[in-house]
Amino acid sequence: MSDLLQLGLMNLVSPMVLSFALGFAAAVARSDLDIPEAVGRALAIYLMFAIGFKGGAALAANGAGGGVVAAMLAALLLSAALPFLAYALLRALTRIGPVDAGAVAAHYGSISIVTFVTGSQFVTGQGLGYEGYLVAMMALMETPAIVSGLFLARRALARQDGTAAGPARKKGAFLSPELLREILLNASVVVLVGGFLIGWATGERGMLMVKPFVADIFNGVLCLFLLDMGLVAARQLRSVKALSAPLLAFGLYMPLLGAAAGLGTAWLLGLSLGGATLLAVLAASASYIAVPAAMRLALPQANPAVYVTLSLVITFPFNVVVGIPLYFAAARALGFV
Amino acid sequence: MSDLLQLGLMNLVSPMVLSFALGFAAAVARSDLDIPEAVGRALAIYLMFAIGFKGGAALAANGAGGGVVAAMLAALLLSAALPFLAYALLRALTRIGPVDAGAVAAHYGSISIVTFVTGSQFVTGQGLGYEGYLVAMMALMETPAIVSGLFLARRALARQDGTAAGPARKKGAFLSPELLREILLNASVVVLVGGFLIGWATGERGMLMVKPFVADIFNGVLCLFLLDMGLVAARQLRSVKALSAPLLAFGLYMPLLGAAAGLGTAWLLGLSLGGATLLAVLAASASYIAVPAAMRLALPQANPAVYVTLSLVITFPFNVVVGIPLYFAAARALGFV
Amino acid sequence: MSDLLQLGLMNLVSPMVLSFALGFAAAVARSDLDIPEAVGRALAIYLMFAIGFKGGAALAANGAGGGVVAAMLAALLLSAALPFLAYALLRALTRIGPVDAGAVAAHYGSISIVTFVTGSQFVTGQGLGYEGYLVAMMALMETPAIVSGLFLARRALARQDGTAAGPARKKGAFLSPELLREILLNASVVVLVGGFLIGWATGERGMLMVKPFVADIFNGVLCLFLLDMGLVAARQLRSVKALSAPLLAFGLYMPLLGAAAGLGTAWLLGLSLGGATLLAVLAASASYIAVPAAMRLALPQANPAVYVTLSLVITFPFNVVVGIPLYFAAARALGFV
Amino acid sequence: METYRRKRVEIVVERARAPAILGRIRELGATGYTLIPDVSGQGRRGMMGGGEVFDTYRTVMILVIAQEDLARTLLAEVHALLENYTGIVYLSDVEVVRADHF
Amino acid sequence: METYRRKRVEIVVERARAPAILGRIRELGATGYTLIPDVSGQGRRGMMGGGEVFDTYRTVMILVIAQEDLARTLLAEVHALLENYTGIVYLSDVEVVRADHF
Amino acid sequence: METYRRKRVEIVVERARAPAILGRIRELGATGYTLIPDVSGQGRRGMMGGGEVFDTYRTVMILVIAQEDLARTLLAEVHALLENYTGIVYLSDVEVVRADHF
Ligand SMILES: Nc1ncnc2c1ncn2[C@@H]1O[C@H](COP(=O)(O)O)[C@@H](O)[C@H]1O
Ligand SMILES: Nc1ncnc2c1ncn2[C@@H]1O[C@H](COP(=O)(O)O)[C@@H](O)[C@H]1O
Ligand SMILES: Nc1ncnc2c1ncn2[C@@H]1O[C@H](COP(=O)(O)O)[C@@H](O)[C@H]1O
Ligand code: NA
Ligand code: NA
Ligand code: NA
Repeated sequence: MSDLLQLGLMNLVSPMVLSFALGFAAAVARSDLDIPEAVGRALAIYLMFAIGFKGGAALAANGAGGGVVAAMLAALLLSAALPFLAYALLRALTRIGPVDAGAVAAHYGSISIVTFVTGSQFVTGQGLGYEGYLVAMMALMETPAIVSGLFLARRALARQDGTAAGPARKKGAFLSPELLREILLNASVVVLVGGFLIGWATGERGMLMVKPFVADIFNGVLCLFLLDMGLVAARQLRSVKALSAPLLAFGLYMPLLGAAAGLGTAWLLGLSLGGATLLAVLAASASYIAVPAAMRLALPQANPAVYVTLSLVITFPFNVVVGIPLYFAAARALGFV
Repeated sequence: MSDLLQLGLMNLVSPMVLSFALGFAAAVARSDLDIPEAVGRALAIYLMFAIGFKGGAALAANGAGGGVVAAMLAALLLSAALPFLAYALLRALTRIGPVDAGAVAAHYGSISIVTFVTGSQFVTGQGLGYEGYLVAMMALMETPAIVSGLFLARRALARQDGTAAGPARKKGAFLSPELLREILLNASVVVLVGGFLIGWATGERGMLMVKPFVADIFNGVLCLFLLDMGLVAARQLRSVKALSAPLLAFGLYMPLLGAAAGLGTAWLLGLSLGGATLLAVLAASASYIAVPAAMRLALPQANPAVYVTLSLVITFPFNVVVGIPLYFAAARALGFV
Repeated sequence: MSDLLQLGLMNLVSPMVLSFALGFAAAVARSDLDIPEAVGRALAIYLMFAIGFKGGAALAANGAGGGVVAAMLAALLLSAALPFLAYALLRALTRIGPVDAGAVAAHYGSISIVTFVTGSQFVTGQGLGYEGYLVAMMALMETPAIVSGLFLARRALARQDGTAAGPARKKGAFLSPELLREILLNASVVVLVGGFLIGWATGERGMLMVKPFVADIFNGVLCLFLLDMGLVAARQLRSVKALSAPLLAFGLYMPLLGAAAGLGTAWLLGLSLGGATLLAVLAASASYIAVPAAMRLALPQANPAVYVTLSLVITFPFNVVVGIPLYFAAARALGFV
Repeated sequence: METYRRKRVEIVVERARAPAILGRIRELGATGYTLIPDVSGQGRRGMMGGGEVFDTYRTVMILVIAQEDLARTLLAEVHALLENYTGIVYLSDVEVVRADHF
Repeated sequence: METYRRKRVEIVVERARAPAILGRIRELGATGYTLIPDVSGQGRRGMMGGGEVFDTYRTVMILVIAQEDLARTLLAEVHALLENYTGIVYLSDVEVVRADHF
Repeated sequence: METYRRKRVEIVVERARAPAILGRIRELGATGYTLIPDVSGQGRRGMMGGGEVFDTYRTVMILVIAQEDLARTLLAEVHALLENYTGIVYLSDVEVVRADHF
């Protein structure tokens, strides 16, 4: 236990987590501190490219091994399945309607790249490595959850009233081409997968060329980005009062359930300690960039103040501050090495 | 003397100072060169975070020592006192009114982070270190001057006419909550102090994680930022004609007086050669980011073309090009080691 | 031949070229991936400053030697002469009018900094160096071509109709002050030449201060920038249908002719293998930033969909993907060492 | 100089909905439109826009100059397209120089 | 489609003054406002805005659709709030679709 | 509060042409102008603006409040300056508070 505390403390007293806290505190105190939007977006692209590249290069260095295909399938399944659990819990334990529940469920099946990135720096900080293809798993986990969430919301809508209630409800329009493009070609998927493929293709030689950029300054850039995330999360706080207590609770226990599912999957896949921790982090994390964009297109009736706030203000800080060391400790206790 | 010349030359022929000159020359020649605003702001945040972090980490490494509290108090006093000197000189030797004089005085009591950063690179370039807590002194010096400047301007206004002349003049409104927040929570204070605390809390371990970002590329980023400052300063040149000769002269001798006060304080505090140089730089420098923003809120009658131009176009280049090596030479001549 | 293929492959499988491909593919697939404009501009300024600085520092390190003046003259001549060749070919083999032909010709006499930068990373990747003053040659090659292109277009216009047809056609207005400033003081010339001079003046000492910024992370930043260029080029694809087949062909053979002229000039100047390759790259490349801006001012009748598309969508990718290794192989085959 | 009366339609709408509206503007045959890419504001939905890294609350402003008939059709159609979305639309008078441009 | 007459109030003002004006707009009960975050321009005070790293000359544009009464009150109040500050305010006519939104 | 009738001239134009137009606005004696620095759009020339690294397609919007006479002169002159360039110009009515400011 004191070991767990120490881990948590070590995680807390890292420049990255403290930068998030700084941003959060600044926004709560209503400072005018502001990372320009264009720069925030560019930092996000950098982080996604760099984490993708490093994953691809690691894969090229260590070889794929037999388990890769299984891991990819597991990632797809995990992302597609978690929304069903989330939806059931939301409908049973909170009072939000089926549309909002479907939207929220999609967020929790999907993943948060920044949480993963923070987790990967924690794992590296423990002197551990992780399977390079975890980055590919992350990319694959972004989207199946969207399909599941939409399915759940629309099935409920179709049951509720026989008549159509929105343009997206017409027969065959379940996944419009517009939506499919949004889902499969959104910026984060493209940069992540692209960086991964480039890292894989160019391997060690490529890494040698770009290491100072994608690896050496990575932690520092992450600090600035988390500073921005802290600001953004705190400014979204005003919407928390729109959330009921059971909903807020969901934002805290759902990551734990997700992490458990992630650890189980990691066990089936035979991942390393670092890899298992990160798969738990992925399953525990909730999207707040890619999925909200898809939801505005596909489920405009759902309220963004609910799903963005829950994943950004409750679950994201929880994972970054408490979750990551906790999942790591759990993985270690479960015998992952 | 030839030694002083050589120091000045060494300072001049640094990529940082030459980048400032490049930007200045480009804008004077009316080139369309332009650093996008969003990027300029982000560079400023980076510089403040990095200098804060390095100061905090240095403090953690070398220990605080007994003098720290005294140094903090001295910083507050210096910043609060300099505006009285500036105000008296302005009223005696130039023809600007009390409101403008109060506003200008506030700028010269406060500090310019970029000047400090340039000075710290100069000091490091001399193979010297400086006390980590100088960064904390800098943060503390940003704001007392604002209060002093406002006090001076408003006392004069109150004397001039018994009746109220402006919304801020109502009883008890001397420091509105809005203004207090602007003063204490403006972006530069928050990032500087925040970076400092993070560097302090995470110490050597934190520095190890982010050194390539906050230390290695620092000089280069500073070049780009000074390029931008050169452009901005030269584009403000058009307002110089609004300034009288005595006012322009003030922009040159006031930094010298400030530096002298800074060196005196450094002597009382027993600072090192590097630390004394930087305290002189701080006292000599004039704000052109935080204080103007506060003045637009608190003294809207004061003319920004006067105070921004004086501190940005006259004093800032003077300090960067001539002042820094001069204050260093003076500190050395005075026996600081 | 298999050697050439291998070179091409090595060039292709670099993070830089693959990043360009990634951006191109993303935009073709209509992903919403987007590098914010402000950041794209800042990356361009960084690249120009860094390449300038490195060239200047290299010149300071290796000395200028006797050939520098000759090289500068050759650069001016090459840039001024190539548009005459381009114009003749365009008028003979395509159906575009004299105004569009003049505008296009100006682009091909001028240079593309990003192509040069990509080429210089290729050369360095081969373990070769190049003459530092090539950066100065690049800067000099930006503008003479504009004058030649305008001369050609306006001579044709003047022949066509005796009367004036546009504000710029008045006597003596051939190069208005406004246009001259645009040509000689555009951002890329200023940053490139400025960086070069700073690198030259501060030499090894300066390089020591900023190496992590201008050298170490350079390749990585170039990846992000080429990702952006890929996006921009592909989004300009829609205008390709406005171009006839002979015009598209021009975009492919003109770089070859330019490269040949560049290699010939390199032979006269006695350049190294790296230098000859890069001079070929310069001559082969076509501007898509500085020259279009000048053309909108000086030849507004010319159609930007023609000249931007040709240089950006046809010639730029051709040079980056195929041209660079080809010119290198040709230089080596011609006996450059 | 002789001028012609036209209408100006302005739309403030969340970015997710902009493509659909711009598509409709093109289909209805407007001669063009202008887009101000990043605005912020407050309405029934609360605060929108304002520099977040993510797009959920991004808002744009669209401006179309058109003949009265087209403008009124646009007003009605855009209003319909705003259901479930954050946005407003309104109309005003302008004078233009060239009748054939709008 | 039936429409209703409303007024459009536009304000160009230095950023330092914007919070006070937006506060007043909310207090007076406008149903919303739209803000264009970075404009530049020239007026009695000279050049404003234009991409500096510091905020002193930053300028924003604010747009409010409101009923005539409210719009005229706003015009007067904003005009008073502009004393000592850089800024202009003016009014024009618009037509809206839903009377209850504005 | 008493108000005065003025005209509002709006110009959407490619950036390369903006300096010439702003120069003319100053020469004609307008009391000021406001510039929205980055808009995008579509017209006869096709898509303009939209975040490229290069300036060729950049577009700005200019807004001038002026007395009717000046506004109409401006309309005509700007229209002439738009030849060979991408851009539109149009006019509308506004009310202002201070007659001497515009
Ligand atoms: N009365 C108004 N005046 C000006 N802009 C408004 C007004 N109401 C709403 N808006 C703008 O339209 C957006 C959407 O409004 P709403 O759909 O009511 O949330 C807001 O974010 C504002 O930018
Ligand atoms: N006549 C005008 N037409 C359009 N915008 C104006 C006009 N006068 C002033 N402005 C805008 O309002 C801001 C403040 O004006 P002023 O308070 O006169 O300095 C200027 O920076 C311009 O952006
Ligand atoms: N009918 C229109 N309504 C609104 N904006 C327009 C219209 N036509 C053109 N524009 C704008 O004016 C710019 C230039 O138009 P054009 O000169 O027709 O290519 C376009 O890029 C649009 O931003
Ligand atoms: Na998840
Ligand atoms: Na000072
Ligand atoms: Na060329």
